[in-house]
Amino acid sequence: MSYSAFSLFRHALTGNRHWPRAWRDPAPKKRYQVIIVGGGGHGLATAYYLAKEHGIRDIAVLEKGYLGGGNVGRNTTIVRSNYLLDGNAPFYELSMKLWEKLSLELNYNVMYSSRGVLNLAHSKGQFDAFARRGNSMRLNGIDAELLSREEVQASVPHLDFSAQARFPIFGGLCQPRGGTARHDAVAWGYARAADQLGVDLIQNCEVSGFLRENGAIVGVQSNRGEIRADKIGLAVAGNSSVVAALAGLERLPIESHVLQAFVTEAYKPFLDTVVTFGAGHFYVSQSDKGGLVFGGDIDGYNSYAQRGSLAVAEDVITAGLAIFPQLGRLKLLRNWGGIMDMSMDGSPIICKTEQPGLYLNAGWCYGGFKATPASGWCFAHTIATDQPHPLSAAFSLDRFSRGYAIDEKGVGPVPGHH
Amino acid sequence: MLKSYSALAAVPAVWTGAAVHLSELAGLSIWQLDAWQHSERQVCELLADITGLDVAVGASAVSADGVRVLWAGPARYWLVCSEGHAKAYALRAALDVTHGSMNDISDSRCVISLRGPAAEALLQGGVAVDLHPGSYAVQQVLLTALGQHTPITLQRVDHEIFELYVYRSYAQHTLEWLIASAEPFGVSWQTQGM
Amino acid sequence: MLSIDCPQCGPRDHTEFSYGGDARVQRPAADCDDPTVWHDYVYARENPRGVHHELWQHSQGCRSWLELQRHTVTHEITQVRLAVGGSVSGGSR
Amino acid sequence: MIEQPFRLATGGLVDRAQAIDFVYNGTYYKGYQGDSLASALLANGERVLARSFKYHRPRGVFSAGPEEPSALLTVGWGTRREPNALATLQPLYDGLVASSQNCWPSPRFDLGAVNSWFAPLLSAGFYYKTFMWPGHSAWMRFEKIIRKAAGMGEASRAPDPDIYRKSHAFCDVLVVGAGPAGLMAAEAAADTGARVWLVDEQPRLGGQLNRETELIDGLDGHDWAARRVARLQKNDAVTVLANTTVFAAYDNMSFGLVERCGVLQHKPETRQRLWMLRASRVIYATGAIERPLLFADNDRPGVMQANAVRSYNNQYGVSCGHRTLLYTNNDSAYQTAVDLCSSGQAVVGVVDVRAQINPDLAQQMHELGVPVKLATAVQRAKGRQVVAGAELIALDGSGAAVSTVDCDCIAVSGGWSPNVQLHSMVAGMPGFDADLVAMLSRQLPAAYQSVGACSGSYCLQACLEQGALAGASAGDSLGFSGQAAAGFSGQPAAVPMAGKHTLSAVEAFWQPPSAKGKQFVDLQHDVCRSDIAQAHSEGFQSVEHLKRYTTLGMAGDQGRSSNLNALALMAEHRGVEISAVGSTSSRPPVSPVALGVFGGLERGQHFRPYRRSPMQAWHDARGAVLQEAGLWRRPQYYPIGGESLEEAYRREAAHVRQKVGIVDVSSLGKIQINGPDSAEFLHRVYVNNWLKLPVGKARYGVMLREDGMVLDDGTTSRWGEHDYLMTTTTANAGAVMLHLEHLLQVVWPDLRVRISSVTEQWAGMAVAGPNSRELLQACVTGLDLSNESFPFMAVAEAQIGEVPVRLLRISFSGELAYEVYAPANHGQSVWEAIMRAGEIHDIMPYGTEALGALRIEKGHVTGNELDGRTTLGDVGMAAMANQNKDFIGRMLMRREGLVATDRPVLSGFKSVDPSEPLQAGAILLRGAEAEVEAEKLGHISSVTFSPALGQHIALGFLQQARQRTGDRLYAVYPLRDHAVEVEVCEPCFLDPEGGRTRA
Ligand SMILES: Cc1cc2nc3c(=O)[nH]c(=O)nc-3n(C[C@H](O)[C@H](O)[C@H](O)COP(=O)(O)OP(=O)(O)OC[C@H]3O[C@@H](n4cnc5c(N)ncnc54)[C@H](O)[C@@H]3O)c2cc1C
Ligand SMILES: NC(=O)c1ccc[n+]([C@@H]2O[C@H](COP(=O)([O-])OP(=O)(O)OC[C@H]3O[C@@H](n4cnc5c(N)ncnc54)[C@H](O)[C@@H]3O)[C@@H](O)[C@H]2O)c1
Ligand SMILES: Cc1cc2nc3c(=O)[nH]c(=O)nc-3n(C[C@H](O)[C@H](O)[C@H](O)COP(=O)(O)O)c2cc1C
Ligand SMILES: [Zn+2]
Repeated sequence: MSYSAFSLFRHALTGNRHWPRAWRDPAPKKRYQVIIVGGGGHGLATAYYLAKEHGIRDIAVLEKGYLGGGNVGRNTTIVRSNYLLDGNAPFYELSMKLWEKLSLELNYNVMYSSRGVLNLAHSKGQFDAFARRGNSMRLNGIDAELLSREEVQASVPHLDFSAQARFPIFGGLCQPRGGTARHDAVAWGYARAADQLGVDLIQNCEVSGFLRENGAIVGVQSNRGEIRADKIGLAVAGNSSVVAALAGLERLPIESHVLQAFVTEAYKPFLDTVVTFGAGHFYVSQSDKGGLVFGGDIDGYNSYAQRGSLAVAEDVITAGLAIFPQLGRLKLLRNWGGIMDMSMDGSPIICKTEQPGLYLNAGWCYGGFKATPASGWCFAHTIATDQPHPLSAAFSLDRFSRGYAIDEKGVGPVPGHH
Repeated sequence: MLKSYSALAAVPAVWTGAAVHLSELAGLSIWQLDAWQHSERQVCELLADITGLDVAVGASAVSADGVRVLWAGPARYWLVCSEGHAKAYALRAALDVTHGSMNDISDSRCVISLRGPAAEALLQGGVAVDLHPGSYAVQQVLLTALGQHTPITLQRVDHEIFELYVYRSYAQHTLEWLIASAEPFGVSWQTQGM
Repeated sequence: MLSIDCPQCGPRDHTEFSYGGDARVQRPAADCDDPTVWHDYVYARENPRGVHHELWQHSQGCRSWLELQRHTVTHEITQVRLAVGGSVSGGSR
Repeated sequence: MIEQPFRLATGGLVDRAQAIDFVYNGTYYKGYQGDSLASALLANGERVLARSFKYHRPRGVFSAGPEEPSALLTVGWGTRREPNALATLQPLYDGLVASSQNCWPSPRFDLGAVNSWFAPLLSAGFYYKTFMWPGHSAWMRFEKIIRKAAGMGEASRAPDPDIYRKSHAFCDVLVVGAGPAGLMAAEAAADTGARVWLVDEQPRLGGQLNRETELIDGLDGHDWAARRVARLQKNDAVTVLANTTVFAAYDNMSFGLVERCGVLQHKPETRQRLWMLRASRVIYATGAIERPLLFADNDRPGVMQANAVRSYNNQYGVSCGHRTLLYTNNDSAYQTAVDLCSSGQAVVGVVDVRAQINPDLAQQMHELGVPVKLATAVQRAKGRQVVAGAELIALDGSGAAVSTVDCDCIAVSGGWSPNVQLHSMVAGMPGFDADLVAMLSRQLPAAYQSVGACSGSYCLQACLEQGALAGASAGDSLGFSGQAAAGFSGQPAAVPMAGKHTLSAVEAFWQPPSAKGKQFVDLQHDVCRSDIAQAHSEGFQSVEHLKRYTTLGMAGDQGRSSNLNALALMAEHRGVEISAVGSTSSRPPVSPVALGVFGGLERGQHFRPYRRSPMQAWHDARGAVLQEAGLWRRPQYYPIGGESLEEAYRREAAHVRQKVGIVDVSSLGKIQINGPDSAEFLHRVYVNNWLKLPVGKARYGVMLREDGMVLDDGTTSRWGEHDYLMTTTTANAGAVMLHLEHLLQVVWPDLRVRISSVTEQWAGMAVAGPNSRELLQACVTGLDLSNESFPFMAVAEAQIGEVPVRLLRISFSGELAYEVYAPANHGQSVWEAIMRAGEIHDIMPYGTEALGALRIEKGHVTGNELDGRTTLGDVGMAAMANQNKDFIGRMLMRREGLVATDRPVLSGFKSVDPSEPLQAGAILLRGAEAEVEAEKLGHISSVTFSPALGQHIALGFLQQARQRTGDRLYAVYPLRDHAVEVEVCEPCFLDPEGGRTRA
């Protein structure tokens, strides 16, 4: 059934009692053509594009918990493609283009809101670095605007432009098409659309091992039994090292770290742009419900517990107050954590692995939400064709040994610093 | 000799009460002694010999007659004394380079004294280590931080007296922070007449 | 918040420390010319869900590098020792 | 008008001698000392206080505590107003100003209420199903409209003027909650001699004792509590805090507490304080809250928790209605009936869903003349704005007709929910206990204990006993013997006696009869029973999906009073046990916390330390314009008159080349290196050779990261056999120090080398220009500065005005230059001495901008070029590396990608029109057009006007740069629609042989 204003109206008349399931709840079959491990944004998008673009319908997505309960359901929802490096920019721009029509494509309102992403610069040096990025974006066909201090003030008047500011605002780089999307809706939208194309979405199904025949991976073991497949794609984000190790891919170039996110109570909207404050590790947007959704730096040590420490909360909020001193009286409503798959250069991995039959999608750090559509698109391509998609070819696993790391921040092989 | 400037000269005097007195301890010499991995004992013996203090390996702090030896990290000690103190030069002359090294770092730190009944509570506002006398005894040295961004060396000189060694470039910020934090208690800060 | 019992300084808040990652990687010998060994040293990491051997530096304290055994789910720290003479790690820190 | 018409003539713990004036929605009211804002409003007969989030339905006070979902008001005015304040937790003070939110023009008559006409369309998840058309940006247009309706309170636009403070704290035993269980626990723990913290979020300690009428040791409960509190407060080892919420439990027994110290003033000295507490043991005594029962229109003002009605009666002396109906599935509501009767209130009846109750209770009600209807449910609340009656329906299956009761207050008890939010943050999920009909955290680690109502013990005597036992055992387990407390016997503290009463029998009752009208499960988010049914039918059946799809439990109260009802409904739909449904996770904070308190004093200019150079005062006095450099602020230029940056730096740079200038370089990192193996260490750290650097000499070095990228560069000088001084860039000082310590302690522990940061010890200044030698010779003593005795790269100790200084003949500007390092306390006077000596040479201070101009002319690289992705080869220094030794980065710098010939390498650029400025961040293209997909050949990293060349120049990176020397390209800047034609040249524009430096 298709969602529309009409269907809403029709169901309203019958007390909303007869809405059909958004997706089926099938029992796993014995075998599939393709298994995707991980029912987060990337896993679901991959399944959807495999079915939609590559005509493969015999697919299962195995999710150990509930669909969308991983990072896709707990991120700060910022969508952008303001990347400097050529390995990254066209890929994220593909994502952007897919975002722009995603609601219609999925018949699900993912609330992609291109309200602009504004990065603040606090020195000439930072401004010049932004300019290089913005110029490069423009040459890659990506929208970017360089703002002077006055232009920043005109666009977000509530920032601290007083003499009190410890790091006065020098200017900023804005990507007007950047913005936010509704985290849950992205997972549910892909899930529902994939389900309608025949994909089996199997929840509460944790992969605990891999089946192997003649050196090739031919299936998985799970708490819901053995499930076989010709091809298996991993899209388990923060759990990548653990699941990959089960398949014999030891010691990935990844550390798992906690990143915290925060939301305040709901207030009448006063911030209609995404603002990021690099000097203090802080980024914020105001949701359509009125809550300020914000985040900062990772906690900084390997962890698989989705909880962080008070010190980071203190640090992130303090940075927020430094640019928005009027936030002091607003109240924090909830604060949670997610597990980041922090890679050695801060860039992702989408590739076929050395294990025949096994494909890897990992290393998204704290930027994988915006990548969801493109990641699904390219990973589906890789799985279906056994060839890297041209736009994700740079995200190979061997780039480290070959010396082609894609290090946007320039901090080197220290996952926690990206 | 050219004039010496205090890092705290720009902070105006304050008097809102007497629960904490803040002042700068100017004119101190700080000598840093570093031993190599296996020569810490020799360095401590030498320190003990020349200062007449009972400097045991790893001892937190010992002092007498205006000379103080503070623990400053693994196999690292500070000799703190008045400027130009003869013992410092004697020590420098006597230190065998195969045992360790000695550097004058007097100007790298600004030393702020905090005294008064509220000194402990004031510091606890920024120090994430238990300062209760039951866990932080008189004489003991702490290498820690004030807030999340300012590294400090702290010594409890007496029950209600603390000495805080802070990097010179952070000193003014730190003093301003101390004064602002101490407001609810009542604080005094006297600039040195320099 | 973690509390790390520095062998030099006693229990301290983890905010006084800098993280150094996997403690099990070993810098190859000075004469090693095998690129895979070097690649693994710099890029391959243990990332267990369970006990992790990891380096921390008490950077806002005594500046010692420590090796911890810490559980990555419970965050419980079961061992802390000086990293001196122990394993090594790569990258810039 | 009668003053406080709903205030009882007597009773309550408020101080009737102290009347308090306050303002609500522009009108003056009176209340008493000890009132909460909610109790004072109720006393004044104000029942409709707010409008609901989605449907704008009228709402009033529901509870008497932090679980309040409805009575959210804006408190205070101007920049000090606090949106979404809980009226139930806000103590009344003189001059308090409160107003309603989310309604216009008033809560009683709110135009937003039209939303409720569209209610069927606003069902769970409706926004996911629409607003997608027409066109791709349809949502953007709808969003604008939807955002107008978002939010509850309005935030101030001006900075928060209040002060917040933070402090660390430590204790042996933390007791959370000061009800009977917590008070006993604190006392028993204190008696062992432990350091104890006792914390409660209410202004008045005592918990339920302030609301109940039970006697303890013959005393009124609240009186007993007050005495216990007084005794605890006398003990130096005990810290007692009221108005303080433990809002989170973190790893390793650390806790976040917020003390609302300013809650009694509009303009307090300190508004709130954050306590970052570490405890060795914790005892949770957080109590329990009462759940509602569902029925149609159960959100009408006048529908309240039974315990809240009791609390307003007993603690505040306020009547919640003239005719109260009790509705319950357990015994505790009967206590409310008893208390209302004893204060002369009309109780129109008790409606109990159970078919049978304890005969004693029945007898008691009979004596009080309160009719009890068993096996009956309330099906609907009547009344348009506030409760005006209740429709009852028999549950005995008899099909008995619906009857109506006249009442203006329905006091509801659906059983109790233990407050286990803190428990669950570290100990994991609570589980459903079918006997207690509640979620409980049963398995806690040894250091955590849970006592009293939060552990499911609802009997007062049991609460007291558990508290005493827990306190004593916590102290014991930490090795406190109890010596500190006189009379401690080694036994648990003597437990006072409270009247025995039977445990509250409760019967699960989740599926109320359906009736016309909305049944609100989550009052704050307007989530109804029908939304849960819809979520189920759409497959959002796991608790987490239910929560996210309906937004149940996601408001400020985090569903404290609603979650279990919702889980039960879902369990019913799914046909499973509640325990199989699970529960959502509990996260910090337990109740919302002002952001300001996390910042404390680290606001405005004190957000981060400002590191000052030893010469900062001089720069300030001289009117230098400062530039951010990490935590430092460095002089960017010293304007004369009304000079612009442009004019000033050109003047300064030109002056250095012609005469002499001085620049502050104190922020450079300086690392003291000592020990017999220092040379070997440097040899391994830097790419070049270090084994043969003689004493008295400096050398330039580059260090790599292990991945082969440049980490930092600088000079290191040798001052003695075992004595070196390394300099690093300002930006990398910390990173290099960490890197070196790691190498020494972990990788090469056998090297006998000690390093320490001496950045702060030395004030650094560079004196540069053709006149620098003459100038310095005039003020330096103890050193012959002639080229022969002190050549380029020589270093030596000397004095300036008797101050011992270090001189290094090194040059960043490419001029004859010296760096002078003076002990920091004498930095400014040495600087001043040089200025004085320089007067006849026309010395001029110069800032970082001129420094930049000079180094760009020389092709020297800085952070703009060394951005962490640069190899040695990229900056033309590949030959510097000695491949015959091991050094950091040796192997990985050889990787294919790092030696690829198409890597852009350092190059110089001149604008073809010499007067045309260049811009950093421009991209190098073949053509002037910023065409998408044009081949990017490189970029511009640093630009300046070169006074020496009389033209604009730049450094940057370019593919095949050396083959392109002399070529013309375009530096394109699409962000400003700008392109400049440039000529490729060598990166060193001036004096490539270095004659000036060596002069
Ligand atoms: C706090 C936070 C803020 C963030 N902010 C942003 C942002 O603003 N913008 C942005 O672009 N990105 C952001 N991110 C990053 C982004 O959320 C992630 O990179 C992205 O969601 C990861 O891809 P995913 O959706 O597939 O991951 P997930 O949703 O984590 O999906 C992985 C799934 O795999 C499942 N799984 C794991 N192991 C197994 C197993 N053995 N068997 C079966 N299933 C398994 C997990 O349960 C999970 O559901 C943020 C992340 C966090 C945590
Ligand atoms: N009759 C019944 O069915 C029934 C049911 C439940 C409770 N009770 C009664 O309630 C009492 C229970 O005693 P108790 O001591 O366990 O609980 P309590 O409710 O008396 O006290 C709990 C205290 O903890 C405080 N608190 C809760 N969370 C907090 C936090 N995060 N930070 C700071 N403070 C917090 C509350 O403000 C409250 O004062 C007994 O008198 C018992 O008889 C009776
Ligand atoms: C963008 C965004 C907005 C959120 N807004 C709210 C909110 O308004 N109220 C709330 O209780 N939680 C909110 N959450 C947090 C969720 O309740 C939940 O904590 C988070 O998804 C992580 O799941 P977990 O806490 O169950 O681990 C929000 C989460 C996200 C990602
Ligand atoms: Zn330490």
